[in-house]
Amino acid sequence: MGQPPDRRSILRAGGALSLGALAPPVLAACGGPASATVPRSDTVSVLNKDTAIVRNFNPYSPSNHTGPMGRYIYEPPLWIPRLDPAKPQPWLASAFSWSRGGRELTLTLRKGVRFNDGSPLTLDDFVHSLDIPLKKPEFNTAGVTYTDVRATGPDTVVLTFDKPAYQDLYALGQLSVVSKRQLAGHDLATWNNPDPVGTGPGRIAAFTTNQVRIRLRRGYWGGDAFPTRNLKFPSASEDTAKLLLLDGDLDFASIAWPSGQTNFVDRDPAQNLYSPLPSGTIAMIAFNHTKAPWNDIHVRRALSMAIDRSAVSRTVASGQDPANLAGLAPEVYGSWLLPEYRRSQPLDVAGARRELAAGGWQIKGGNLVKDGRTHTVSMTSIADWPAYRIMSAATADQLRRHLGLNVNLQLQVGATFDSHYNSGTFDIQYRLYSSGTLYQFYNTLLDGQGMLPVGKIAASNQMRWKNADTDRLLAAMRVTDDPKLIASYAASLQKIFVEQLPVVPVLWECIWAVATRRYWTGWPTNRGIRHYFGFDAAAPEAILALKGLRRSTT
Amino acid sequence: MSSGTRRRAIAFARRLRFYVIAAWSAVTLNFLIPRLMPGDPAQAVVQQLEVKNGQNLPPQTVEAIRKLLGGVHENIAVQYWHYLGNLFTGNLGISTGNFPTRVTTLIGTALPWTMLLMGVSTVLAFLIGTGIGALCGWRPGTRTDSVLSPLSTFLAAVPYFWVALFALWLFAFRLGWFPLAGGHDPDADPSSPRYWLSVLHYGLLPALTIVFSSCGGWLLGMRNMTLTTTGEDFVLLARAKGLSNTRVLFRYAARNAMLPQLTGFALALGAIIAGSVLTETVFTYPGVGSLLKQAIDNRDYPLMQGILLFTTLAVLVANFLADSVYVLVDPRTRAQGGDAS
Amino acid sequence: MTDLKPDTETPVLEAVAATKHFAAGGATVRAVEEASVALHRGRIVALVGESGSGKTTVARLLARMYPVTGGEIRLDGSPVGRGHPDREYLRRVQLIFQDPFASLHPGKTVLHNLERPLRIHGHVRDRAEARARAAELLERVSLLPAKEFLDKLPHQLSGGQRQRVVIARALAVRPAVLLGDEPISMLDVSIRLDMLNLLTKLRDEEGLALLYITHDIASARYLCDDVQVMYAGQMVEGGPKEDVIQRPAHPYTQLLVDASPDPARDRAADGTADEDGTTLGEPPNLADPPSGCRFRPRCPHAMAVCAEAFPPRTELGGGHWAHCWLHADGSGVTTT
Amino acid sequence: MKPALRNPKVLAGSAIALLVVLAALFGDWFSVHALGQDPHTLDYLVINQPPSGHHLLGTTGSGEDVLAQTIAGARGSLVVGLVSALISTALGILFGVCAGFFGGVADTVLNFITNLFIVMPVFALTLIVAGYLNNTGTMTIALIIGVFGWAGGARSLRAQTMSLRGRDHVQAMRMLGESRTRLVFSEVLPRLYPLISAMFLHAVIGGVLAEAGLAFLGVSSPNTISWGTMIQNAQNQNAIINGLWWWFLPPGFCIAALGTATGLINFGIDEIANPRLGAARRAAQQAVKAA
Repeated sequence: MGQPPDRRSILRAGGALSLGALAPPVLAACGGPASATVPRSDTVSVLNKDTAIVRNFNPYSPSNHTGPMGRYIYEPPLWIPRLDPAKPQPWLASAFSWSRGGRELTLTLRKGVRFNDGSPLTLDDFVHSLDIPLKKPEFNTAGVTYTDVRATGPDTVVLTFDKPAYQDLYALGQLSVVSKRQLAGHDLATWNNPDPVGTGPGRIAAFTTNQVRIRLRRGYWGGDAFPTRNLKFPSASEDTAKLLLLDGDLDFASIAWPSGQTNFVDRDPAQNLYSPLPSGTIAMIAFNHTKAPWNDIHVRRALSMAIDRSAVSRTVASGQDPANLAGLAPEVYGSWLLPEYRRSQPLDVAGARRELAAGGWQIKGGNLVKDGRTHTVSMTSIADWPAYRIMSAATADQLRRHLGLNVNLQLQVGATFDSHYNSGTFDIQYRLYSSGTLYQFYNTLLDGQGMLPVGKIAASNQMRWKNADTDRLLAAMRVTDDPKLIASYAASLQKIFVEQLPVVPVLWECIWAVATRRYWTGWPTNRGIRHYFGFDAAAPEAILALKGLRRSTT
Repeated sequence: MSSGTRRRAIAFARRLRFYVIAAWSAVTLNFLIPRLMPGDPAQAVVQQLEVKNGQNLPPQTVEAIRKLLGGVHENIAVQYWHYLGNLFTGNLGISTGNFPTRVTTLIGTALPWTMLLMGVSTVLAFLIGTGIGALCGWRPGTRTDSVLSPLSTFLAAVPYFWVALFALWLFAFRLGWFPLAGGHDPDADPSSPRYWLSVLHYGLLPALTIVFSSCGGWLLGMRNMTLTTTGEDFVLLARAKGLSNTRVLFRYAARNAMLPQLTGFALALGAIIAGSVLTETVFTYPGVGSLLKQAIDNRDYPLMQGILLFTTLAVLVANFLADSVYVLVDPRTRAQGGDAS
Repeated sequence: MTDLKPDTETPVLEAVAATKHFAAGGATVRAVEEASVALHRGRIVALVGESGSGKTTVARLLARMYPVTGGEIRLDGSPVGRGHPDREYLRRVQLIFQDPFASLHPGKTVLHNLERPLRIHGHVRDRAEARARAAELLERVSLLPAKEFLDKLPHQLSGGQRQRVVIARALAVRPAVLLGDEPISMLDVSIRLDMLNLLTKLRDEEGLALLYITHDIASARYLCDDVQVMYAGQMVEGGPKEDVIQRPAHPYTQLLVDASPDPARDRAADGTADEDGTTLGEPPNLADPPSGCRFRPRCPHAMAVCAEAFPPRTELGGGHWAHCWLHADGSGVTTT
Repeated sequence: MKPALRNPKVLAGSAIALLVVLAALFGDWFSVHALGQDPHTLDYLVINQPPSGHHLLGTTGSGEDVLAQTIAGARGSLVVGLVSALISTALGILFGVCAGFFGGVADTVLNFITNLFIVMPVFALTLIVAGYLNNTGTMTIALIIGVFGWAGGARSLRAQTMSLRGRDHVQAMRMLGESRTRLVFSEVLPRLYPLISAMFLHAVIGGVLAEAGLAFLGVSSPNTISWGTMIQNAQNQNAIINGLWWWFLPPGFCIAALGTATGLINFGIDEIANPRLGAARRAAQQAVKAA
């Protein structure tokens, strides 16, 4: 099993074999610009998971495959820290403040910021960037909710909202600030923006379909304290990335590697690192609340109690531990989480049977029966990710073992799976869920206002949860910035979540960090993570994480 | 012979007519397929982004993406008219998976890689397979023939990608003789010889797997054709006349057996793009096959449509050329005029 | 279209100025031009010509395997349609193919081959009857003992036996006309005479009308009552056999008779002269035939007028006629 | 049939094919009762186990028994192969024999459609249509493979039918008053059986391979076990890189074995039908020639 230990030396020998004696003279011959190639030891090499990338740096493209490198070019007005998304931080806006009861937001433009083409970031650029999603709603890929943008001073902009929008700052962490001059005359619906101009520290140094090099410039507003000026982003599939990591061609990748401990870390424990990072995402059972028996709290509770979460957790990679009752990851929502909900739901078969009995349910022939009506249990899960296949099967198996419930598990490819979710044409689904701030977490999942009937494609509350208390709490939370009030609403929402179980949280989902310390140290791990890195990070996080790296001394 | 020329011209015109109608049918089919199929590119993009970010998107973002990539709501006839107009101006639309990149740009970037890898290996497989096949068919039952022919049957039945994966595991992963993925050394400067050497190095393993898997088919085809041809009177006659074996083989038997092989070759050349999906997926090669795979994964309908159209037209053109050569070369077609449709 | 036939009764089957053009790859092959032939009860007409002269096409036109391009086919004096023949027509007219090896399904027994026509035309009701009738048919074509042959497969039979089966199969329909397309040419020389005698028997005993197509003047002379000669799709001469063979009026007939190894005339100098006519020269390309008389390029007597028009029919007396400008002048009947 | 079974190639091929058919028919029963393994059970406590006494071919990354899965995969693969082959052969006969026999306008239209499908990039089309249809079931995939895969066979059949139609024995039966339908079924089709059976066998393995290819590219029915989905799962869960050869090798070998079996049977039939070379093969080549 695994790789032979001498693989690297063989690889080198193979390379020498195939390129033969030609290679050295060739290298010598083309000294000039080609040899400007930066040595590997002076480059931070980060995986880009897209295998075929296109020179497309259009910041409004919902689907550009430029992956992590875009983070070093475009920057947002605000930084929404992944580990505390409810506390937005200044970024290109050096300050922000609410007025008119949350209907107006004043942003102060940071001074002394220059684009990577040398021109200064002006208020005009800033207003233009904020205005694009209003002028062209189809480019509102950041999801902003304000209705007006207005410059009110030499360095201040006021955003106007229809409703109190204290909870809508998240979008300002997704918006890219662009150069008005560079965008002028281009149709954003057809323009690739191959040489992007942004306020970030990076500039495209070389582009091929399977690798992008970024050069960090001097004079970046956030300071020059980078460990190196050279970044490269090789594109590779996850499988290939593992080999590149073993060969030391990659420093960092954000990929799941179920056998990473034995196949990677154990091979060189001093240098190699494989760590799950908390992400605030849960793997859960989602119910269709328009359908019996899922609209019965007793059934949902019984299901939740009959699952031995630690058994399910053992089937997947380490780090995917049992989720707590509130579904709120402590690393992300720690300050809101009520202490009594920190624990996970233990296996309680007797309790589950009591719940079923309380609801008048019986299990006959593997199906749920009440008042002479038989309900089969069919659960769908996503076929695209192997881990979900295993997790959902293990969860179904738990229900069979402990309740004698036959769960008919069907796998669906992602698009089908999601489209059933969105239109509410499912029974129960085993899926992942995660969304921004605590408010967004509950709002996207449970907001009953404007709930769409089954058959319509919904972008939120796809489970069709209708609960007056939930709606009232979410509405109240939207219109206040009083921390005490918000905390009390959050507590009430958690209580509803735990007691009414609109979903059954099962496990935490993780972001995986695989890194080698051969050239650089200071990678984010689950012990002492400060900033995310790589594919999953927002621009400020990526830049800060890069600054946190140190040259390896080994 | 003026009547011969005329007849040939008529045969030519008939073929041309077939290919024009075929091209129109392909173009129309290409227009209809996505419109008959269920699917929502916006949904696909949303899902892709959610996976990438590990987060559900805010409803406003989802709305924006729907607006950006959502379907056209014109009358289907109007759509068809626009579609044809766009085709004539070389506009295949904008990829939703790589918004806002033009489909033509994407195909244009990927095409040279596919042509290089698949073209070279198809030609190699054809030459090797046909050569060995002619020898096997000429002397059926010899040791070479009795080993190679059943082996080819076996090889034709092994899933190609399985062989390729195995080769990748053995030669690239275990032995490290070849790179694992890609089309060239990413650190090499495209103008340097080192770059071109790396192109060779990166392309070698995929090319070898294609040659390995596909030359069996050529071998069997040529073997059987040669076998059939050598039984025909003119070859027996040539042998009876005492012509040397090699002369008979190359001047008479192989030459006549080649004609169907050549048609097959034209079909194979035309099918290069379609056939590249598996190879390029296994080797993460930056060609049209990978692009098609990516398009399917992303439900990138304009890109799928563009590649399908391009592929079909490539096959049509290859076949038309092969047919045209055929009309000129084959005495039978010349005599009868043949019918292409 | 008047006929000076010795027999004035209406022909059973008749082709009147039948023309057939085939389209092939943009060209038109003029296979048969205004050919007429009449078949009478109890008479055998031989249609003689080299390969590619159109005789097989004439037979197939008569069998209505394909429609005429011009002219018409008449059954019992009335014109027939252009479509595929109905069963009524097929019951009257049967065609025997040249190759007995190919005209029997290799996987079907003799009985099956005979049973199908009997059933199709409602001549039998059950299997037992079919078997009995099939045996009778085999006896009629002298395939004895008939019972033994019924269950054989074609490949167990010799060529002569197969051709007898083929004839028996045609007879099963109870036709009035048999069209034999070179029925003996693929057979061994030793049994050809038997077959000719069989055909004679069918004419004499059953009063069948027979068209006998051949390239072999000798067998025509042996078998038939009348002879018609075709060249390159055109009828060039016809009449009672002795008149035509002894006193050929058309240069082509002369050539044909001269080349034929005829023991009666003791001129078998070149016994190898065969159907491909190595001694007769090359037939013309029917996709681009010579104007006027198509024999013109090979004719030793060719004149200017020969290129202008096809010669009209000249009656030479006693039912003997020819299409040749040499004789057209003599008769004084000239039409263009 | 007797001479066919005396041919060693046919014998070997039939034996393998029979084994696959038996696995498809009784595999589930065999796995559960003889091996004590249910191919659908995910025993998540024994993941990625190499072959052992309990799991003869080891387990997958989801804890499924590889041997039981391989046996179950026979059904999934064979069903796709057979259904797609039935569809494509039926369409091939319909288009090829009708065009070849009836000629005229029917031939012009049918042959045009046939030629159109021949020059279409079939695999890409199959892939794209299957891709559009998202969560495709096994039958849909078989249907798509069959619907896009008939044209080559139709072309051979048309050529062969045209040649048969012109044969004297067919013409002779026609001259006897035999109806055209009966001519097709009793004179023409029986003589096409060697070609049709060769086509069918070829289509079966073609369908199995196409299904495997589609599965590898991620277009498959995620709830069905077939050799294709086994390879896809193995690939998805990095079986190769992790050295899990027991998971990855068996399904590929099975496909190859089935393919070789059909190849051997075809070879044998050829040898019997025509000592020099099978009529079917020749017809196929003439069809190519005629193009």
